[in-house]
Amino acid sequence: MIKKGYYGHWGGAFIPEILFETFKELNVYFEEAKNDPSFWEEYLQLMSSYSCRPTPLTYAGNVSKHFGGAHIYIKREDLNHTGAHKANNVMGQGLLVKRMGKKRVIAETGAGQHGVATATMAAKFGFDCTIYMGEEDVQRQRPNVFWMEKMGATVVPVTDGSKTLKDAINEAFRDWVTNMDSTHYVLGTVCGPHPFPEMVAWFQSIIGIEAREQILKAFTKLPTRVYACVGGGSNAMGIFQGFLQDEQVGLVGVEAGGKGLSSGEHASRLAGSDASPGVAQGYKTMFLQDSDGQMLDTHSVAAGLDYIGVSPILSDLWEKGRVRFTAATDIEVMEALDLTMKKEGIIPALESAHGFVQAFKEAPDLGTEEAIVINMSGRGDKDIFTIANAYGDPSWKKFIIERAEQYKNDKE
Amino acid sequence: MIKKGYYGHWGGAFIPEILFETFKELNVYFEEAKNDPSFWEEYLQLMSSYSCRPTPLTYAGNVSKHFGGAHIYIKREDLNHTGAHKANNVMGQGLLVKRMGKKRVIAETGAGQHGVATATMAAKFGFDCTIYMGEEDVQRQRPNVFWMEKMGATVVPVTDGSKTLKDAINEAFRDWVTNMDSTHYVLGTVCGPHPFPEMVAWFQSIIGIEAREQILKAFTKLPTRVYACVGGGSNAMGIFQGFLQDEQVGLVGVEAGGKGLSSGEHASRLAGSDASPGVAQGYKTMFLQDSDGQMLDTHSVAAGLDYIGVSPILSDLWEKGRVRFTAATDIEVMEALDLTMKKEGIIPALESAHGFVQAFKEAPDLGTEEAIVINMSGRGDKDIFTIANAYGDPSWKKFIIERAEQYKNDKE
Amino acid sequence: MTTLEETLREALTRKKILLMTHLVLGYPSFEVNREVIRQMVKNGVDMIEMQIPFSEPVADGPMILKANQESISRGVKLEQCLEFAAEITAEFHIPFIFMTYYNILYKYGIEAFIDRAYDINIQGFIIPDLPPEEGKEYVELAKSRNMAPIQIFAPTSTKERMQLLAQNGAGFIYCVARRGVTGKKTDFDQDFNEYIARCRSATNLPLAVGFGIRSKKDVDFLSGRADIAVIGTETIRLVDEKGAEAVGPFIASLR
Amino acid sequence: MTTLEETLREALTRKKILLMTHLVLGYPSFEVNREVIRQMVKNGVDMIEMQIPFSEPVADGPMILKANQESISRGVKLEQCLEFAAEITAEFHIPFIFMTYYNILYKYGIEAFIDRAYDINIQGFIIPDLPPEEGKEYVELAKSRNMAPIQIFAPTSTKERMQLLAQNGAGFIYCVARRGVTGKKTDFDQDFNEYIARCRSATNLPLAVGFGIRSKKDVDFLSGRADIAVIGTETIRLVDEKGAEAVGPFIASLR
Ligand SMILES: Cc1ncc(COP(=O)(O)O)c(C=O)c1O
Ligand SMILES: Cc1ncc(COP(=O)(O)O)c(C=O)c1O
Repeated sequence: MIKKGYYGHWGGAFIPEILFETFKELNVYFEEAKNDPSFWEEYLQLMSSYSCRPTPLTYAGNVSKHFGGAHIYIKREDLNHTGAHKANNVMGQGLLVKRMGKKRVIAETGAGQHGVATATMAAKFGFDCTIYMGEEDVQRQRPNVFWMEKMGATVVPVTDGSKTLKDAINEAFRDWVTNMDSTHYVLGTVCGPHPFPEMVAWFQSIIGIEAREQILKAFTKLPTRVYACVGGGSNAMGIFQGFLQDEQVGLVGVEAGGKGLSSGEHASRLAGSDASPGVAQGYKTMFLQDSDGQMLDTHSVAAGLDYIGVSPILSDLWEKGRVRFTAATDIEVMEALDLTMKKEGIIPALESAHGFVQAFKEAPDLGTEEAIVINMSGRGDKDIFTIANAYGDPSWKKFIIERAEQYKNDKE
Repeated sequence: MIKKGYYGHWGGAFIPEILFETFKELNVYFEEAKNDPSFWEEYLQLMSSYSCRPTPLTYAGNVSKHFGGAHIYIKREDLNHTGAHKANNVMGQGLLVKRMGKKRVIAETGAGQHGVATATMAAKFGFDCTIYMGEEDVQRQRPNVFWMEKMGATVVPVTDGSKTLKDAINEAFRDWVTNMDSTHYVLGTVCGPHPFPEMVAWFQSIIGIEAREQILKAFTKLPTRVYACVGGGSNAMGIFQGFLQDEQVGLVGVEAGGKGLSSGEHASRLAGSDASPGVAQGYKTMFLQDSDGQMLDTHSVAAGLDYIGVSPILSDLWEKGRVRFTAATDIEVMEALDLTMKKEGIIPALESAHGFVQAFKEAPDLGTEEAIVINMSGRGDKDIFTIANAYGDPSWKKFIIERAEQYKNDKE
Repeated sequence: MTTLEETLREALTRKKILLMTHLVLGYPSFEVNREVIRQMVKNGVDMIEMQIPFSEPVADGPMILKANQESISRGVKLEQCLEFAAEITAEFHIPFIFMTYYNILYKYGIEAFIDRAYDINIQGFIIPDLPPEEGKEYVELAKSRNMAPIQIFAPTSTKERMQLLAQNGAGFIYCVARRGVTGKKTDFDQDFNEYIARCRSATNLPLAVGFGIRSKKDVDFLSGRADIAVIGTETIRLVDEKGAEAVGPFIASLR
Repeated sequence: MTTLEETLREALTRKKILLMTHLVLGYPSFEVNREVIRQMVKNGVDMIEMQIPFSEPVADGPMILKANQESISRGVKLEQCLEFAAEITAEFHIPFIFMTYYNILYKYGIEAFIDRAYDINIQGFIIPDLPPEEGKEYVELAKSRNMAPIQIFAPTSTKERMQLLAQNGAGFIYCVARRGVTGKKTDFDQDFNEYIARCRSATNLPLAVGFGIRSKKDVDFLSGRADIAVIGTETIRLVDEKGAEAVGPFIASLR
């Protein structure tokens, strides 16, 4: 009984009736695009000329030596235009929107990366653009808000619920059910109603296709394990797809452990035991919810992982044992970030650093004839306010205070 | 009478005696590297695996249409690791330092990009690292300071003179004459005493080599003109080198026009008439100096262009008429930046935006069968404080003021 | 024919148009809910949809969204809602239906939930995020207990789609008057007439029209076109602004 | 032999070691410069290097750097420096030399500058950023007027390099005592002895040693090893801290 858009018993399309035709149309266009080789050609052409694909696979020699086990390779999605893997999905959907002839896009954003990517795509394609962003995330990721606005997007802070990603998604749906004729909702991760999980996974598969080729070239054999952080799961699905067929390659998804799996303040759906099957935001997956089915507040230092649900495709791969899930705490993340900056001159996004944590934990136990790959989903520049905060950097604080004084005086 | 390190009558190596042997050694290693094909191989390998080379050439269809003249292509140095062309130079010098067996690097930085790139390189190669940065630039580019420190570098604010790039260079020299045995000075632009101009130009030539190939592939013929901003001149020299032999390709360097060429507050050496031949910071070029030979204060909204001198190679190409120089004012820069963000979803660094200004001015007068290339030397993320300032963005100000309050309360 | 449909058809023999009202359980409190329901019933409301709050009410606009979230954040639990519903259906003798999102049923267990609702004497369900493709089990279970899995028509629904929905539905059809979420005004224009005609031609079930109905003028307009006018957000706004006592006069003014 | 070398050789017949002092023209003012020079000459200084300020004094440490920049920012012009120098050389009858950076000469015109210095009765030049490879014209022009294009030896200079420098130089050789810029202390150790021996073996010109010489102890150490001890930063610090009057006693204390 496998219905379309289901992965095992996860997925589906739990959409309000008003969107039925919109989804029908979307499915038709998506199927058409998938079956049209020229679409993927155009996508590759766009990604290699507007973004920087293929993104490199960097050998992290210093941390490899530091841990003394497996050779650590880093897939550099941070070098994409706009600084994260989000560009892959967004540009792909942009091409689809062009096909559909729609003129407006909307999106939710957590870390702001997907919002920036969507605003960028909208500028490039000439679409109107509205971005929904939880008010708490607007605070955490202010620079991204600034850039979205500068690229012509309207950013709407969402003040409902927990004021984070899930609420932004709800709000985007509310916009969509009003404006579906003109508007495409550019969902940012491999979640939501069918065909979104399949579509986003397809666009992100470019990561894994490249990574598999690159590691074979650089290391002459397949990696023992591949690590990726998991918010909604798009960057993880992106790289995992390159290795799903290779049964000998372990796939490890790393969720936000927040203040610890037993603290109640985390966003671990599959690594912890706080989640249970549910249906929300249009799809069925493992959700962090209470016994009534009300969604819980989640926590992570990384806004992009701070989410109640997870890709139905990943829930299926988890259930089948193909992908192993672990969690990294906020504190571990800051440590891994520090080490990576100091040893490799690379600044992972706080989200991405979750993957680094687990890779660093496991690398020492692997042999030097083995390799592992970490998917670095994005760069950490965007996180300066959070990171400087977390380190309590005094000169940063001083700088901000001085700047504020200046602004206050300007006003008077 | 062409001496080594001279371009026409510009260049030379006006170095204190204490550095004579250091430069002799550097010249030997550099010549050796230049003549060793495996060095360039290693360089390309590093740049394609650690950074994202070749960087793409993006067709800017929307602004092309907007101006209705030549097709505008953008060479995307912003997609380099650390976000600017500076990486090319720094990684090359890093390989050279490894060859020389030195264990410490120092650098000056203006916009902070070269500092970040050097700190990154030092982390990657395991070198100690000290960065000199004018105090005014520390203010203008605080986020970059934060990242340099996080990557393990020591950032020394320079409080002498005009507290900008030139003073940072002086201070770096002072460090070098003290520690030349252990230390290499990673000069950030195509200036300074021989062999630096030649060396930096060599490493940056990778931009032009790629760009020429790419435009021929994308447009099937050579561009009519190539535009680049000119601070010290490294990104400009980088791309120009790809087209120097093609006499039909016009090369246009764009300097910082600041508040206008007649305002006295600018940094235009070759475009304006305020500069005259001089010798400082180890080389002979056109300097912004008074009639006594004292260097003037310069001004630009872009810290990386805010410099008294210019590459001796460019002074020569200017004198020979091979490169044309113009200036872009601060105001024009903000306009070009705005247009580029809104139309293309691309955020040029304030420095790079100078090149866009001139290209935008000239594109309408060219035919639609022609193409022009702009070298986008870096991305504008680093400039958020300056750009938000320049736009007087109220929500940004509010955000900073709130953050400051938070920090103040933390303290109490 | 479900009991619900029978009851409605019977009422329609007496009235030109029926009124269905809406409230969010636990918002602002069960006491206020109780008073509001009393005023509604007393002033001639024919049917009430009680919304069980859900943390992610995607189909609802700001007003009902806030009601959902405040109810939950004040600690209202599903069990309390069910107990309150039982108390209400015992006291008032008009049809009551549950409106909620699918996860509330799913998490409780679909069959268990339907059985519980049956025991409480609930007549049907409106689940806006459960299209029939995903809700086969729910539709069958509800129908097997002679309860109504009420389906929703939208202005974007084709006639074929409406027919399929109608086959899955029972009780009545909830016709969403316009695009968008609850709580905004609706302009009833020519497009609407065509839409309602399409609805009629696709099903014999009674038609309820909701989204944006606020005044006697709206109800009058629907009279003769639809069978049931649904008052949603407006009463919540009224209670927020003027208290439960204002509901009676408002309802009385509608017909 | 240049006049400068002759004068120094003559003095060396009377004294075991000569003293050269340094000041930055216009810092803190020409009046103070004048008083400082008076005190220096009165207390037996044998030669004075007058630094013409330059905005980018790369070879100088913080103290002299600051003096350069303050002099300029107070509006001191090259012409004033030259006029002041003319006044000084007329009044005091010891050798004066100009220390500055190459751009000052280059911008003025090298020949014009040397001619002007000649007219002023300046005996030589120290230009720390002008190696002989770059300074051929300067070396030739100075020598042709019997003025000394003083060359600099550094601890990093090889014997061959020193020989080449010496061939280009005249007057005396300025031996930089250690790595680094002006103004820091120098440890005179075994390495230094070897260095000075290397300097001696490379040239017959008198040897001046500068960088970090601050006390009688330093001067005593140099006595017998070098011909001239150069006091640089120390007098600037003294004037800053205690005023021009303190210079005389300090100089007197050195020998
Ligand atoms: C850099 C980065 N990594 C990871 C994520 C998490 O999303 P996903 O799990 O879909 O890759 C985000 C989301 O915003 C992100 O910005
Ligand atoms: C982004 C960027 N562009 C341009 C420049 C100017 O340097 P150059 O003229 O050497 O390319 C800088 C210098 O910091 C820079 O950061």
